[in-house]
Parts: sequence; structure tokens; C-alpha cells
Amino acid sequence: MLKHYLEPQDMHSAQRMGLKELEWELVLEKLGHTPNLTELGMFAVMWSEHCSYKHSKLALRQFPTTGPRVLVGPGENAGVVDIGDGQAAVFKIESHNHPSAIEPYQGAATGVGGIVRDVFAMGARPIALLNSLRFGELDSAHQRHLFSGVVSGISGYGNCLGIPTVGGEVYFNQSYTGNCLVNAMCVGLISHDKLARGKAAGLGNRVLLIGALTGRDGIHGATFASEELSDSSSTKRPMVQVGDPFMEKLLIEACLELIDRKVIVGMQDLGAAGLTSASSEMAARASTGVEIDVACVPRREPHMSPYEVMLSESQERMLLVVEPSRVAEVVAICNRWGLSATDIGVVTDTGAVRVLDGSEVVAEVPAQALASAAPVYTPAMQVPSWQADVQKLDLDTVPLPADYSQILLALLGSPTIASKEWVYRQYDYQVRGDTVVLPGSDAAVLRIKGTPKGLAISVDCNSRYVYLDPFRGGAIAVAEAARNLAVSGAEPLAVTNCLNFGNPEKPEIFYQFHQAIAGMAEACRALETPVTGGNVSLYNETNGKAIYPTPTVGMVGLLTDVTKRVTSGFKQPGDVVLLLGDTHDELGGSEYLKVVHQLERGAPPALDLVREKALQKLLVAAADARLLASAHDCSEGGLAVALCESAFPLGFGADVTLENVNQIRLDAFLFGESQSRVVVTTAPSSLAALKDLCEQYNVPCRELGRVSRDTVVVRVDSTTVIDLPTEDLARAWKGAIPCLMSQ
Amino acid sequence: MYKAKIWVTLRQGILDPAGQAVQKGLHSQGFGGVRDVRMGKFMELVLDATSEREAAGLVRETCERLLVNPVMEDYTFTLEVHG
Amino acid sequence: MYKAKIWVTLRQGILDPAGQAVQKGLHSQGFGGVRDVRMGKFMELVLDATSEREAAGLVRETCERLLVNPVMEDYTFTLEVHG
Amino acid sequence: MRFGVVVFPGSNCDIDCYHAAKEILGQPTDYVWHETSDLSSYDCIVLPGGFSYGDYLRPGAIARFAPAMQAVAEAAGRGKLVLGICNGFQILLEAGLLPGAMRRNDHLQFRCETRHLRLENNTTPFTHLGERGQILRLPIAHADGNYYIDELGLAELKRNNQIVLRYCDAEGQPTASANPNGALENIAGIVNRRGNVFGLMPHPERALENITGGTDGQLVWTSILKWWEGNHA
Ligand SMILES: Nc1ncnc2c1ncn2[C@@H]1O[C@H](COP(=O)(O)OP(=O)(O)O)[C@@H](O)[C@H]1O
Ligand SMILES: [Mg+2]
Repeated sequence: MLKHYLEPQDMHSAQRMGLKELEWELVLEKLGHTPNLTELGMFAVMWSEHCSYKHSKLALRQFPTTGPRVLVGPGENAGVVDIGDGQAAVFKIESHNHPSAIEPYQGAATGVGGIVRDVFAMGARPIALLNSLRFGELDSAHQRHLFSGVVSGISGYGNCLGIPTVGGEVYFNQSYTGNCLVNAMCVGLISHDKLARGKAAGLGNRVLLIGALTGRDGIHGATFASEELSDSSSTKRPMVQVGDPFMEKLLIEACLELIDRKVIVGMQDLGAAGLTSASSEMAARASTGVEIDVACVPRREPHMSPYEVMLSESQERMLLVVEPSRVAEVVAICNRWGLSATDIGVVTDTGAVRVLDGSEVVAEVPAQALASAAPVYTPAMQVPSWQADVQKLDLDTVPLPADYSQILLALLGSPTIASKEWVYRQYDYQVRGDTVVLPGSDAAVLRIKGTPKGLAISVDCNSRYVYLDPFRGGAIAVAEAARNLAVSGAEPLAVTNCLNFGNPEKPEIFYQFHQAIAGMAEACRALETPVTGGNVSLYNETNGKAIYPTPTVGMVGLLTDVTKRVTSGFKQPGDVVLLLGDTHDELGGSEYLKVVHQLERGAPPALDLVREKALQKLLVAAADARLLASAHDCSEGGLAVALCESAFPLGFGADVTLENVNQIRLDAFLFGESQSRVVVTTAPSSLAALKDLCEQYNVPCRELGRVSRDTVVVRVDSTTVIDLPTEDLARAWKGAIPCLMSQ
Repeated sequence: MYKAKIWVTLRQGILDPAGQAVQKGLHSQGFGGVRDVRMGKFMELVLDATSEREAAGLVRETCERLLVNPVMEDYTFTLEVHG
Repeated sequence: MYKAKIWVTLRQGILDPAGQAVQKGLHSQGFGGVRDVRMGKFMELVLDATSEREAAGLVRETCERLLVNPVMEDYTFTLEVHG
Repeated sequence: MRFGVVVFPGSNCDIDCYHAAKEILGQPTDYVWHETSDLSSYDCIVLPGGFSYGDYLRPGAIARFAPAMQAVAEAAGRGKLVLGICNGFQILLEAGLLPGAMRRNDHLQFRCETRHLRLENNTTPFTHLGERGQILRLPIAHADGNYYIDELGLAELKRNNQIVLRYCDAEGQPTASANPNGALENIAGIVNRRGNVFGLMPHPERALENITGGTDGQLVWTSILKWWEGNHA
């Protein structure tokens, strides 16, 4: 009797596994014979959208990916940029949206685990984590459950690893009600000579599997991640994967020791598509083959078939390639860390991934075919029928507020703007002792021990802008991420990104996808921040309704002298408050329109990349000359919210007078979200030098007033429009999320 | 009034890192003969109900709504008259 | 071989933060009639022993050495023949 | 003065403690693997924070059986200094080197923030440079810091002046709202009767430099060094 995993398959089973008719034919062609179940399963996961990028590959080519600092660009486990002195930063962002929607704690936890493995697989010591989270509105108990579960999952996993979670963002919007987004970013540090590659090089070298036992976790998780959620997903979901951060911590230490001692040839994490993907990618990169005996793979459960072993997505495992003479040494190092290390195969020159079960060959597939021969699609695109309509906004129909103070309080209490302390106080953001700017400012800053340098990191995306105008929204996401680094005094270096979109096979979605990338690419070129990698998460739809297109941008920047970092909080009463950049008569896509007028429409704010670049250069130069006491960019909620957020950290106030605003609506001046603007403060003695610098960089600069003791006062000419104690404003801002979450 | 005792266990096949760690700990303590350690939760609660049937319904509802994670856990319970 | 089921509970009188949080959660979900929620641990393990007496001795030893913190926890267990 | 920082599988503040002793205090310092059973060359042994053995079962429950813990007990018996921070404190409790036990934080969440602490006892080797009643600001970062001890034990702690740190508000009052985890009587750190074993939930190693978390943690580290110098001059 034929074992089921050896049975030849037909097109129907291919379709059940998510392959299309043409893909099935291509499988037949690449393989030269009819695949058995195991072989077909391997193709199905590797050719899923999640692993093959078949719908997104072409569009991604728009990104600039090279630059003087880029050491490793897209294609490896994580990007690598030079930061001088023989050191490099390694970083990547990845989504875990679907698993988190089903089990928020474990979904988020394993998301962190996955991204951390990508970074130490490069040989880097992970030094920071960030996350970008999006949920529906918090008035729903289910959304609160997702939000708190995701945050505790990140906390439970990241804290245990001893990697500080230093920043992130959280948005609440109805478009994420059926499809929350959980994007996790990890940054690592490495010296150039330690860089590891995921290559199965060297004929006869051994293939070792280390870490957790293999169970029936997430089989077909990769294909699952590429499908829309529907009401029936809860029944066909794969088994929930449970993360074991303790195991991961041991893996980190063991793998870094292996790199340090130079005893391995190649290393790769097992993520989506498990052993299939790790083995075929390692072989493909080295143009070799590998032979794996699944009978050797240590298992958690009895009676697993070769198919299940090859497709298992059990967490906390790594694949190593080791010269035969060093196997014993590698095993000893792993064992010292309490990890099992098992020899499961060998590097061959056949170009194939050959799977044995003891002495029986159960699958034999060309590695290149699995890793890189998936078809590449050019999906159709079409401007959404509603696109032009949502951009229409007649400001004459939007009444001016009667009471600006009340509006400011409402904005500060809007969960998207409100303090995220409820989130980050659950994260250990200080472990390792290098966090110089803690969560709560614009970018996180870490010092690099043994050097004067610092790394600044941020993640950003205002997806409402992208929904209203994908090109401009994409560009703004990049500009804002870079701006958050620049206000901290850091020079932006490079980008990683996580593209969360709906079903790309729908022309309107693919239009969003393509245009957002085009906009991001343009901003990346203008700001000289190439893309070094990222992740695509498509099919984020529930019952046919897509999320707001959300291209999350993660960015890393460099401070040559970390003591020159700038934070967002006012430092001293009497300091001069200035607004850098121009304000326009813009309200489209603003949080103000949403919160106060229940409108999510209009054109998002304009972005002039030349001005943006000038502003950022100025900020870095001003920080370098120690002219800035504080700096905070204007984002959601505009100038008024930025002033308050600068006042909160030390409880000071601001006494501000706006003059010559007559051509701009007052609500737009106060709450509009014009780009390329930053609120800075400076000591009176540095004012002249700062103004000179602004002139030199051609950045408009408007003196607003002074930092005051404890009240935020805004006057327009001589009329007071806002006058509230900082304490009251801070209460609204700090209390909003805890209050919603304690319902 | 009834007192409910509820046992919540991880579903078969789901990784139990705590159980694994405890098992390893026991082995290194010389308890080599211990196997298949699984960690679960145990809850006791008192509830207002006029019949065992009603009490059982309530326990099921609380388990499914809050106490048990339906994608990973199973539960059983017992009831006894209380007070 | 025996299978042991072990219940570990916080000692009477010691405040149980997890139980309180669950109770609060239940109340806010409309289960107002639920009281005295106490959370504990439930462990299952299989052990090599040739008699129930030996098995019971082993369970007590593992509990006292590792599984239970005598400063604040109590335990009970049952045994059944396994395999 | 020689420091040994014990590394358990899952320790993660080991590098911070090493940095504190080695770079900030400038003393010879080693990482000590948990399987080491001879710690006789160290004048102060540090049990760092983290999640030894994943903190599965109970924090510190498995770590206390490590061979190094046997050696820690011996060192404590000989009067050497033992400093347990966060997870290290939990291990000392589980090992019985300090009295009491740690429960989950009363709000069930991990809590990372900087807190006010009142120095209750400035007669220990770890705090003698401070003033009684002095208010410190130190970072905390834990999920299980809800200290418990029974009434008799508490009376004993008080009688022997073993309570070293209490969570307090900015004015120094140990109020309920200043308590970040539900700890009994706001207790954040205690010593053994002899005064040479100190466990605390806050992280003095995270507050040594202005650029990272302030300098209030120096009190603990410098006290240790000065005490030792005073005894070995
Ligand atoms: N999910 C999160 N995890 C950690 N920190 C967060 C998270 N969300 C927000 N923060 C922190 O809160 C602060 C404010 O975030 P945000 O309002 O998004 O800032 P900005 O508008 O400047 O990008 C930042 O320091 C950010 O890192
Ligand atoms: Mg910002």
C-alpha cells in the first residue's frame, strides 16, 4: 500500500493547497514528474504569496536598494548598513497579522520571535525591538481583547529575551476591525567580519537542526497567511503556535557563540514553510543541493509524516551548515546552552532538496524551483472607483470650532493620539543598559557601548493618508519616519518596510499597492535612504473588505555623538519656541476631521521632498551644534498637539502667539497636519545662531513664544484661543487608553 | 449557590513550554522517571444559581467567554452545592 | 506507571491577584453572580513507580522540592495507573 | 574587590550588572556560569535580573537548584556579599536565602517604569552611604514583584530591621498608589538577618549614568565597594 505522502497528486489537490492551474503546470515542468503529496506541499508553501512574493515582486523593484552604506540589501534574512568603525546595523520588520487575529498573545509573541531570528541569523546581536500595531476602535470588547493580548504577547516574549522594546506606534481605526495588524521590527548590531550568510555551501558539509522539537505547528501557515480571513477561518485555522521565548534566548546565545567561534559555514532561521524553506533557500543561495533525513528530526509528537515534518512551522529552530570535522564542537556548544543539535543531512551538488525517511526517498525537488521559480505576476490595476470621491473635501462645509480648548482636549484623548504609556510600560525598554531615549519621544535612541555613537530608530505610517492617496501617503510614511530620526539629531540611513494590504488580485488593491510603493520609492530616493528589506502581507481582508493600505516604514539613523541626541520634551521655562516649516490651509485626512467632524476624507497634506530634506539636514546640523533644547515633529493633531506633547514630559507649559495666519483657517493652523514641520525650542542665547542656520538651510522658521511654567496658552494676534493648565491636558492624554482599557 | 472547580488544560499537540521546563528541572533534580509533564490551570469559583443545570450553563458560558482560550485550551468542571 | 494530577492553590488567606482580576473581568462581562474566584495551577505528569505508595512518595517529593512553593501554596493530588 | 555575576540560562541583566561592576566601579568582574560550584574567589556575587529558565512554574524556582546556588549559599554563610536584583531576588527567595515569596503583580501586567523608593535601612553593606529616609529614583521592570510574607515573618523582618527599600511617592510616603505591584507594605528590597544578602526588585544597575537612567543606583554599588574597602584596608 502506498503511503499517503507518496501518492501522486493531481491538479485538484494542487488547487486545494492554494496553487492555481498554471502554477500546477509549472510544477510539472520544473519537476519533470508528477509530484507526490510531500513534493506538492513543498511547492504549495514555497509558491505561496507569503514565501514567493509572486504578486508583489515586480512592484517592489521600484525601491532604490543601493547606497554607500548598504552592505546587504533585500533578499537576505535582514538588511545590513554600515555605521562606521567596522560596525553595522542589521534590521528588518515583519508582519504577524493573521496569527494575531486568531490568538493575539501567541500570534504577537511568535511574531517577535520570528523577526529576532531573522536578525541573529545574520550573526548580529539583537539590541532593540519596535512594533507597529493597528486595531479597530477600542469601544469594542473584542478589539480591547486583541489590543491587550497583542501587547502582552510582545511583552511576554521580548522581555524574556532581554531585548529592549524601545518604540513603536499604535493606531485605532474601524478599517482594522476584522484584521488587526501586528508588525514587529528588530535591530541588531554586528561587526562586519562576523556577518553570517544563509548558505548551504561546501559539498559534504553537514546540516544540523537546533532548538525546539518539531511538532504539527502551523502546517500550511504560510499559505494561510496568504488567504483572506472569513467567518469560517476559525474552523480551518492551523494549530495555534505557542512561542517559547526561553528557548529563543538560548538559541540567540548559542548561535552568536557559534558565529563568534567561526565554527559554522551557514545559518538560517526556520520561519514560514519551516524546513522546506530553510533548506531550499540555503541550497539555492549557494547553488548546491541538500539531502535531509526526516527520520532524524527530533519530534514533539508521534506519527508525523515526512510531509508534516517538512512543512512544520514549529518556532525556535535554526538550521546550520557545518563542516564534518566541526560537528562535535557545534553540538557541544549547543548542549552547553541546553539545546539539542541534530545532524539531519548533508550538502550535495545535485541542486535538489532531497528528502529521505530513513532509507526511502520521499521527495526530490530542485532547490531553485522551490526558492525562486514561482511565477511572477503582473496584477491588473485600476484606480478605485471611490478614490476621487474620498479626496473631495469642501472646507466651507466644515464649521470652525467654537471652543478650541475643548477640541484640543478631545484630540489629546483620541486613542490614536493619546499617550501610549499603557503599552510601553509593559515592555522592558531599558534592559542591556543602552536605551538613551526611552519610548515617548519621536524616535528611540540607543548608545553603542565603546563608541561615542548612537542609533536612532522609528516606525511610522499614517495609513489614512495612504487610503486617501496611496502615492502621497506612501511618501509621507517615509518622510515622517526619517523626520522622527532627524528631530532626534540622527542622520537617517536606511529603510525596512512592511507592506500590509488587501487582496492584490483585485485591481483596485493592487493599484494602492503599486502607487504606495512608488510614493515610498520617490521619498527614499529624495531622502537618500535606500530600502534594505522588508516584508509583504497581502490578503488583509475580512469578508471582502480590505484594511486601509498600510505600508509601515521602519528606519534606522545614526548619531555620531549620542550625547547630542534631542528629545521632544521642553527643557526649561524661558526657552524660545519656534515652528520650523510652512503651514498650509490643509485639513484632509487629519485626525481632527475624524475626531471632531467624523470625516475621513480630503487630500492628505502636501509633501515637498526638497523642503523635507532641507528641514532634516537642518535638524541634524542644529543638533550637532547643540542649538536645540527640544524638537518634536507635528504629526497627528498638528501644531497644537505637538506643543502639548512637548510640554508633558517635564510638565511645563507654552505661551504662544500666532501672527499673520489670516489666509489660513485657524483650525487648520492649530490641528491641520501640514508636513515637514517641527516644533523646536532653544535657549534665548542660541536663538540667533539657530535662525542663521535656518536661513542657511532655507527652512522657514516662525517664532511662536516661550516655554512657560505650567499652562498652555495659545493666542492668535491678541485673542486667546487656548488656555489650559498642562496638568488638565496631560490628564486627558495620559488617561484615555487606561480608561478605555479598564472598562 | 454552587461551587465550581474548573480544570483548563492545553489541547493535545500544542506546545507546552512550561511543562517542558518543569520536566527538565525535575530530571536534573534526579527525578528521571517523570514524563509528559503538562501544565494547566485550576480555578475555583462560587456562583449564584438555583439549579445545577443553571450553574452548569453559567460555568460553560464563563469558560467560553473568558476563562478558557478556545483556540488552545480544553476544560472540564465539577459542581457542588455551596453554602 | 502512574499518572499524577496535581492541584496547586494559593494558601487560604493569601490575596490572589489573578483570581481577583478574573472576577472583575467576569463582573464587567455581566456575570455578576460569580464570587470567590481563586486561580491555581493544575499539573499532570506520568511517573515510573511500581506501587501507588511509591508513586505517592515521588509526587510528594517533587512537589516539596520544586512544584510547590511552601511559603504560599498548598497542593493535593490524585494518582491513577497509566499505560 | 572581585565581583562574580552568575549567568543562568535566561538571565538577561547579566551584561548590565557586569558593566556596573567592571566599567562603572572599575573592579575586576567575571561572568560565572550557573554550573560553577566554586565561587570562593568572589567578594560579591551578583544574581542578575532576567527570566532564568523562562520563569516557567515560578520565577527563580528552577534556578535555585543550579550548582552555583549551592556555592552562593556557602558564600553567604561565610559573610560574603550577595546581591540579587529582580529575578536574582526571586531566586534568593526560592532558595530560602531571604524570607518570603513573590507573587504575580496585582494588576497582572509586566511593569517597566522609574519609581520612587525610600531607603529604610542605611546600615547595610549595600546602603550605608545613604541616609535613612532618603528618596531614590530607580527603574523597575518585572511581572512578579508582589512581595509576600506571613505575619510572623513580617514582624521578624521589622524587628531585625531587614526592610531596606519601600516603594513610595515623591514625598516619601509609602502609599497604595505608589505601590507598583501590590507588594506587602510596599516592600521593594530586604536583607537577611546577617545583612550580607540583599534582594531588591528595582534595578540599581540601570541608574548609574545620567545618559541612561539617572545616577541613584550608584548608592548601592558604591556602598558595596566602600564597605569592602573599609573591611580590607
Ligand atoms: N506599540 C508601541 N510600542 C512601544 N512604544 C510605542 C508604541 N506605540 C507608541 N509608542 C511610543 O510612543 C511615542 C509616541 O508615538 P507616536 O504618537 O506614534 O509618535 P510619532 O507621531 O512621533 O511617530 C513614541 O515614542 C513611540 O515609540
Ligand atoms: Mg514624531
